[in-house]
Amino acid sequence: MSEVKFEHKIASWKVDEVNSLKELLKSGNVIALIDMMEVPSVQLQEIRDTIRDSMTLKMSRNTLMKRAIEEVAEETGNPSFTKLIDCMEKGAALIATEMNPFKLYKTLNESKSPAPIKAGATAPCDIEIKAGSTGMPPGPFLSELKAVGLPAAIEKGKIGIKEDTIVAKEGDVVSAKLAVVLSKLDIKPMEVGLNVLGVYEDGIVYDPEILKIDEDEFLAKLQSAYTGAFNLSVNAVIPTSATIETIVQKAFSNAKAVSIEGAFLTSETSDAILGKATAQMLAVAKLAGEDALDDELKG
Amino acid sequence: MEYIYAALLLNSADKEITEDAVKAVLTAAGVEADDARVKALVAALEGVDIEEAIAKAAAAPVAVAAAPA
Amino acid sequence: MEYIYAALLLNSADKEITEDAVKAVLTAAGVEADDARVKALVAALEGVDIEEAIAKAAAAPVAVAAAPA
Amino acid sequence: MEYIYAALLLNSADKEITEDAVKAVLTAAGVEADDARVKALVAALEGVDIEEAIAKAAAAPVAVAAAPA
Amino acid sequence: MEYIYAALLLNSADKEITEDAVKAVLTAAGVEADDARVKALVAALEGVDIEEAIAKAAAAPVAVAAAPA
Amino acid sequence: MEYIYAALLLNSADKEITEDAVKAVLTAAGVEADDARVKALVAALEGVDIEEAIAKAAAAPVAVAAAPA
Amino acid sequence: MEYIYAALLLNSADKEITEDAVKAVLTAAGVEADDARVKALVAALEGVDIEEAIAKAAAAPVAVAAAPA
Repeated sequence: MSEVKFEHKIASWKVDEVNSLKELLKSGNVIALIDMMEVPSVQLQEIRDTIRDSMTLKMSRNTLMKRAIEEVAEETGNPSFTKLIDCMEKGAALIATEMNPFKLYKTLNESKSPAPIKAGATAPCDIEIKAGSTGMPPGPFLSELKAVGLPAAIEKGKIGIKEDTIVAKEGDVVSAKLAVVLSKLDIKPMEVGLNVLGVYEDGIVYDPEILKIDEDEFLAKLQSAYTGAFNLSVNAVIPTSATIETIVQKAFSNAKAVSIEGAFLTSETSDAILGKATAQMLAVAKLAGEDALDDELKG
Repeated sequence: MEYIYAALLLNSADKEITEDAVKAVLTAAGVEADDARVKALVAALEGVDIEEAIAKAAAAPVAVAAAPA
Repeated sequence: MEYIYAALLLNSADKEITEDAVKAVLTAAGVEADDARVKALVAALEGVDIEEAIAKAAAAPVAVAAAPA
Repeated sequence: MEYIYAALLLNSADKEITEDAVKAVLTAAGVEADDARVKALVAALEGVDIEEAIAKAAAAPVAVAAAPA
Repeated sequence: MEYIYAALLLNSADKEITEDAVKAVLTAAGVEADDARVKALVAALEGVDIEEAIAKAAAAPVAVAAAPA
Repeated sequence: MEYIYAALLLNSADKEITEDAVKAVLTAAGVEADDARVKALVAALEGVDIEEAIAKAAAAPVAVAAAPA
Repeated sequence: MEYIYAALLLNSADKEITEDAVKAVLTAAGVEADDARVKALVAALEGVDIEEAIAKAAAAPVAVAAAPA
């Protein structure tokens, strides 16, 4: 394909827009393609405030962003950059940052906020309504609740839900009636914010799936690694400041065990050995019954 | 408790726990053996698995501070 | 444990734990008394408060500071 | 686990756990460091207090399987 | 614990745990490797089944059978 | 406990626990070895499976009489 | 474990734990003492209160997660 040429017919604002986008694309080492998810303006502003210092966000039309990416790829002699276009979908925006792609993903994920679910949307997870009072006075709301399958009744003068109920399972399409009810109950099952479609850094485009870090799993691995190291140090007697005490204790504990097992009296174990013999004597005494015991023992 | 220790001693020497045996041990220790008690002891320990009783008792006392659940 | 049993037997009978006494008790029980072991036993028990050790063992097998859940 | 060990090594030596540091350690060990994995490691560590994680692991050396009777 | 982690890193990467290898890893981490400690580490690991040593609990877990009173 | 440590040292080094061996170790440590005690040690450990004794102590279940709140 | 047993033997006999002392004990036991390991252990034990470490372990209450009956 020959190089892209801007003809005089293309609106100048588009040219400016593409140039502006190209500038953005060259401004950071890490470029992310974002889906705006129709995030409401209030939330968007909150998110912008959160990310202001660490990244630059720019929304635009997909076609213009595509053109900008292609041109930058060519200008910088970096064809792999165009792979980012493959991730494009829905309402996209671009982010330029120096942040590590994994951290970027985490940051944007954490900046998402709960939002109500719209009619016709798919439930992202099981939506459960907990039992309790809705705070609403008796009225048509009662039948609305019942219409969506909730066990509702008047309790202590207010409309209440009698037991925990799952009104929609993950993947279910939410009806208009249910959407209204959930909204009235102030239940926000959706997470809106900036959705990562793909992140480019150093010739590689990272798929969002790869960028997810399971923190619990990571923590478990860290702890397991530490414990393993601790064990190795003690078991192989490779002393470190963190394990020398345990090594000493283990050696002593072994010595104690052998001393007691062999009934070899030492100042550290005479009590335990005499105690063991006494315990054995008492155990046999129990079996011997009343008549064989003296008063002292019975005590 | 001398009587029980006598029994334990005989047991560890793989000797039969008879009235005469127990008496002999006690006497050697300078104890005036009570015939009735010796009889009762021997009778009571008849058929008793001393090894088993000893094994069960071997668990060393441990100071445990049970932390609330 | 035979040597320990012998010592505790004597202790229980309020007899002095001497090498001769221990040897006599062991022999009477049919245990082949090792002179060195008898010597070591008596020496090791010198200065040991037997009553105290016994009392510790006789008390609850596990001293638990059970904090209520 | 090499990535985790590299991180713990740096931590134990009071060095900062940066992408370059991790890469240097892995390379010295003859491991072909995967850039993505290194980045993932560093990002994951941001939300973790290693000393705290270690302390928690160290405090549970006694794994008690308390079986209610 | 740097020396231990260095060994575990090499082990995890299926590399031989030699004095040179350990030293290289430690140096890359910015640690001033103590020759004697490196030597001691390698010597201690000779003939040791590392996987086994890692898995065996050093501070023995205590199996508790908690019997409610 | 020197005597026991001497025995464990020999055992750990796969050496036989004989009176001469124990005496040599103690003497090298600057300890005035008591012949009777050395003899007693060797005799006492004759019937002991050291590995087993160590393992048993490490895994010993602790019977806890946990009083419920 | 020979190295630590040698060190504790010296400690138990109220002798100083020096590289020469440890080496002498190991050699007397017929062990080919690795100089680096001896050095590392002695260095690690410097500043460690052995009696205290032992007391800590002996008295360490076993933290039991008492399962409610």
